[in-house]
Amino acid sequence: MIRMSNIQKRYGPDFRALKGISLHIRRGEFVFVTGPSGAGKTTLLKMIYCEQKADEGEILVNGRNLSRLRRGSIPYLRRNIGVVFQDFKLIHSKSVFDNIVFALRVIGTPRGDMKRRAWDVLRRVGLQHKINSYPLCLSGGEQQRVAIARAVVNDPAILIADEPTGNLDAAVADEIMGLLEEIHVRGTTVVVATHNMGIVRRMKKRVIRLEDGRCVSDTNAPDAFELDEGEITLVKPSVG
Amino acid sequence: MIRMSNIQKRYGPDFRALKGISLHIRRGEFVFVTGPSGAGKTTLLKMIYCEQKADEGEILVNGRNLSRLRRGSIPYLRRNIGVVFQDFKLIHSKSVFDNIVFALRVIGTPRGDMKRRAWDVLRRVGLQHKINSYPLCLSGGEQQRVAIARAVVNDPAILIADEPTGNLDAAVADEIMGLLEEIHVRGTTVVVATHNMGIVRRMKKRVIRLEDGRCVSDTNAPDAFELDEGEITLVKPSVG
Amino acid sequence: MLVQNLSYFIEEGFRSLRHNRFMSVVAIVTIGFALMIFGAFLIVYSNVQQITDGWIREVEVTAYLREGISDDAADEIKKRLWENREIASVVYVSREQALQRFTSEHADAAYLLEGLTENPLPASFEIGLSREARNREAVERLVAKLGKLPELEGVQYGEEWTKSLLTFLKILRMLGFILGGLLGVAIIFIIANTVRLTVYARRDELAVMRLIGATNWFIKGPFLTEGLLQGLAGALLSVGLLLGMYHFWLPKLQASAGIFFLQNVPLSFLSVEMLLWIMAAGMLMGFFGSLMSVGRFLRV
Amino acid sequence: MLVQNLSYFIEEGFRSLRHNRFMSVVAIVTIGFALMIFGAFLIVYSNVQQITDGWIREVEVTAYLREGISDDAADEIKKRLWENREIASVVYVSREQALQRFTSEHADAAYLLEGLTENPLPASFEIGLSREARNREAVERLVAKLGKLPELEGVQYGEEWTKSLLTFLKILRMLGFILGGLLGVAIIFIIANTVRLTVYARRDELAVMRLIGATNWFIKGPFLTEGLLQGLAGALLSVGLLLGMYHFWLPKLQASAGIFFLQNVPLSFLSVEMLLWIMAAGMLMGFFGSLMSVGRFLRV
Ligand SMILES: Nc1ncnc2c1ncn2[C@@H]1O[C@H](COP(=O)(O)OP(=O)(O)OP(=O)(O)O)[C@@H](O)[C@H]1O
Ligand SMILES: Nc1ncnc2c1ncn2[C@@H]1O[C@H](COP(=O)(O)OP(=O)(O)OP(=O)(O)O)[C@@H](O)[C@H]1O
Ligand SMILES: [Mg+2]
Ligand SMILES: [Mg+2]
Repeated sequence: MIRMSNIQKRYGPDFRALKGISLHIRRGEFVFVTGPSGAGKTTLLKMIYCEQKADEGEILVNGRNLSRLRRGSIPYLRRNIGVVFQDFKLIHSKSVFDNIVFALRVIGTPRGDMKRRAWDVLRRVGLQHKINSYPLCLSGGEQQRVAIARAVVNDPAILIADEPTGNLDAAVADEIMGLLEEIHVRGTTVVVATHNMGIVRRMKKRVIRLEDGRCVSDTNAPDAFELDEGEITLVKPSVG
Repeated sequence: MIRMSNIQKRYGPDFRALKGISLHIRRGEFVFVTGPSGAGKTTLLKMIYCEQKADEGEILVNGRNLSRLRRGSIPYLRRNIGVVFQDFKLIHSKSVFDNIVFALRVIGTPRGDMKRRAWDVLRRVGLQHKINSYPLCLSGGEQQRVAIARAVVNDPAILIADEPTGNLDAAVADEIMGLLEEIHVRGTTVVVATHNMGIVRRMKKRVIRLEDGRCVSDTNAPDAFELDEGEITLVKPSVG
Repeated sequence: MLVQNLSYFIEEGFRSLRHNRFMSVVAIVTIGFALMIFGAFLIVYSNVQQITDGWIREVEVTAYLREGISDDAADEIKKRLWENREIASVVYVSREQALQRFTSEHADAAYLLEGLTENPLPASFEIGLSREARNREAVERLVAKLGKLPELEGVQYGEEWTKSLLTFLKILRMLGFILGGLLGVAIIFIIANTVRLTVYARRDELAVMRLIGATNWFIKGPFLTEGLLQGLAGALLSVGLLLGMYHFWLPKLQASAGIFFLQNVPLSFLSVEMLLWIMAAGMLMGFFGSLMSVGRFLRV
Repeated sequence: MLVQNLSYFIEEGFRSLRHNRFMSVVAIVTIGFALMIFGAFLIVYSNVQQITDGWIREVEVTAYLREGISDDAADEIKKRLWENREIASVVYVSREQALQRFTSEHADAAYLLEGLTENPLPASFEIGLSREARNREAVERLVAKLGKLPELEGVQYGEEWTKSLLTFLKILRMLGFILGGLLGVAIIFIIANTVRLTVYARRDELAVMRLIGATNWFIKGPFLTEGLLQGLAGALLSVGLLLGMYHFWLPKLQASAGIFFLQNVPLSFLSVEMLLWIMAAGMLMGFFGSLMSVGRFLRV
């Protein structure tokens, strides 16, 4: 589904954010991307939905070579990719409902369907009561959940979530991860960048670790991380 | 330092975000505010630096009654309060350095001092190499650290941090908490809203827990939280 | 699908206007004032045109015949004159008729002619101009053409003041053209730029929409309708302002005789056609202002 | 402290102009075109004024005396006339002088007078106007005043065309005033609104600054210098445009004789004083546009 080979990304003349990343994420996989602040996680994700172009190397997404993609085709690529942006990127002048609906409108959903699906997804993230609010009138966590709802509402083939639980308490975060898991089970390829090692450990998925623009580990064994981050934690299955 | 009595806050006619909050935070205290998403943490903090006015009840900050504060005096109140906003609120058209310097300029720091202090604080949050970047060219975690640097640069009497580690990995988060602790030791009153129970437990400070606009607990015993959040965690002192 | 999108564009354009009220009002007022200037200019221009056209209509060309040309020969010339498109009427005034006219027009000075032995007045053609020729250029062209005929001794149009007036009107007309042209260009820029600034204020949203997978035209749609609506609203405002001033302010101004004693000069308003043109112009400029601007922020 | 702030305001104003390049350019172009319109209008207005003033200067008032007033009595009247501020010179033309002049001016028509038994011409005063009175209103006022003197039979100013011209010029002047006034108001709005939109585009930053504890005037400072600079840059642009057109485009336009054969009409440019006024106006409007706007976003 997503294949990168030796991706290099420069910001400015002498700063390299990605220093030769090669990886392969198969259709239907669920992958975490972790690493310290500034490691290049967001940059890596931006490559996938073409917000940034690689300076070197090739990316194939859903069979398309992104470096050869015409600008006009980018929107059609993005329609298959739901993105939860790290800074949410909600449209401030639209209500929560209209934000969600916009993502549906973009793909040409019929009017009747739009309403039903928007309601549905907002109920899933626990925000049905905020449907007519504007993003700036929501708490940080609520905004984040709207961003998540918008990303998943049109059943994308790929779901990218950049730090989707940074503003959520553990209980809601678990619910959200449950939602992602469910979408994953329905066949969506999911890529989640996060710092929340608790979640990473509990989910027991493939983990790609970036450090300073390089891929330092790529493993399916969550046990490998038990001793990092200067904190020892005993994990039990979620009760909620 | 901060005293609230029976604070009520309405958003719109039929939504109450705070339902009678009374609390007292003494000079030099270090307090965590926790609670689920949408509980009213941010709203509570906004009261302190006067971004929102209470509909009922009284707030005294540093001896001043905020409900009687003239609009023209608000800036002078805020100069004693450093705030790390949940959404950072960096000035996008200014470089990292200018963002920090702006906070110093506001209080009339002499030119020479400004430079030194800005450098100093950026080094503390590990961003000296990003000094000339613009906020939109920073990673989420880097932006968050700039926001923290800006809040602490002018040694405020009160430091308010709203989810200051939501975009930081555990290692950097610990460093930041160390920084806050250090500022606290120098005499600053610190109020931190966070979802990160790991940090709350490790810091062993007073914790105020909000739920649905009400203060449901206020305690100095971190053990009381060991069983909440649907996760059992054994806490050891930080190694880093 | 197309219908759904179109109705979305229109709905959304209106919604956005309402949502960004401060900005909309500021933009519409700017556009309104810009178009008002143009409208006011057109009113002034067309009124000056009208007044001077009245005068020009009175201009009559008199062509004096050389001495010794018989009435028959004159008839021949008259026919030739008639062939000019600019000429609507030709009246032959013989020497005798000229003398008669002089004596009857200057009855009180009749004694001046009492002692005359010979008729000093030449024969002439009084030439009326056709509707199309009632302007400065055509008159001058005709006069120049007539001046070349050997049978004619001299061509005179109106009195001396007519010449000065015609020159002056030419200058005035040229200046009007220049001013009008500059105004037009400036107003296109002003309106387009105003719309650009309103788009600029929302550049972030444009980028977000593109990141969500909206095609450029889908993003542009509502902005185009919004630009169009702003232009239309501005045009309506300008027409309202002009009408208001024309009906309420101008009469008062004319009545305050102390400054301008012009109570009796009727100034006409813009024609309905012109008003429709102004609307169309406002809408077009708003539309294209948006069009040029939105693309700029869709480079993500 | 004050000096430090002031230098910060200025530095910051410049920095912001540079940083928000698209917006600055759009705003400056808008302001430039708005002021250009005004400048062009002033040029047209002052040139028309100049041309017509030349004509007015030639206006001479002739007052005819009633029959039977002796030369001595006329001398008395002359002295009284002299007392009018509007009158710069009075020349008495007796009946004999009038006749002499007529015969010499109309030498070819001398035979007209050959048989005369009596001099038909009246005596008159030829009245030259003082500099201040060389305008339409003063002339009409003077004529009205003279008309009331019983010793005078009739007052005539210039020839017939002068009257038409004066009326026309009055209308033109009034229309110019109206247009100029509207232009002025509209341009103030346009410039202020443009600056408002540039502030609006950065409303978020204003709120942030206030949340950090900046006082309102400290936040406003850089925006005010920026508005001022935008206004100044716009004014410079407008002057540049006007000068450019005046020197490069107007000659070409005048040379393309086909349309307007006006090669020889010299049009003067704006005076240096006027140019300075335009600069000042641009700066002021930019400044106040900012001032009115920034406050709106400081309600946090
Ligand atoms: N648009 C940009 N221009 C210049 N530098 C950039 C830009 N975006 C990111 N960077 C830099 O690239 C590096 C990697 O950024 P990235 O956002 O990928 O980090 P990240 O792993 O997502 O970090 P975080 O966990 O803090 O979000 C950072 O040092 C950042 O400053
Ligand atoms: N400006 C506003 N207008 C209307 N409602 C608001 C506004 N700000 C916050 N709210 C509502 O008030 C409630 C409390 O918001 P607040 O931001 O205080 O929550 P929070 O505890 O900070 O949550 P989080 O952890 O998600 O940041 C939320 O339900 C939110 O939707
Ligand atoms: Mg990131
Ligand atoms: Mg919050």
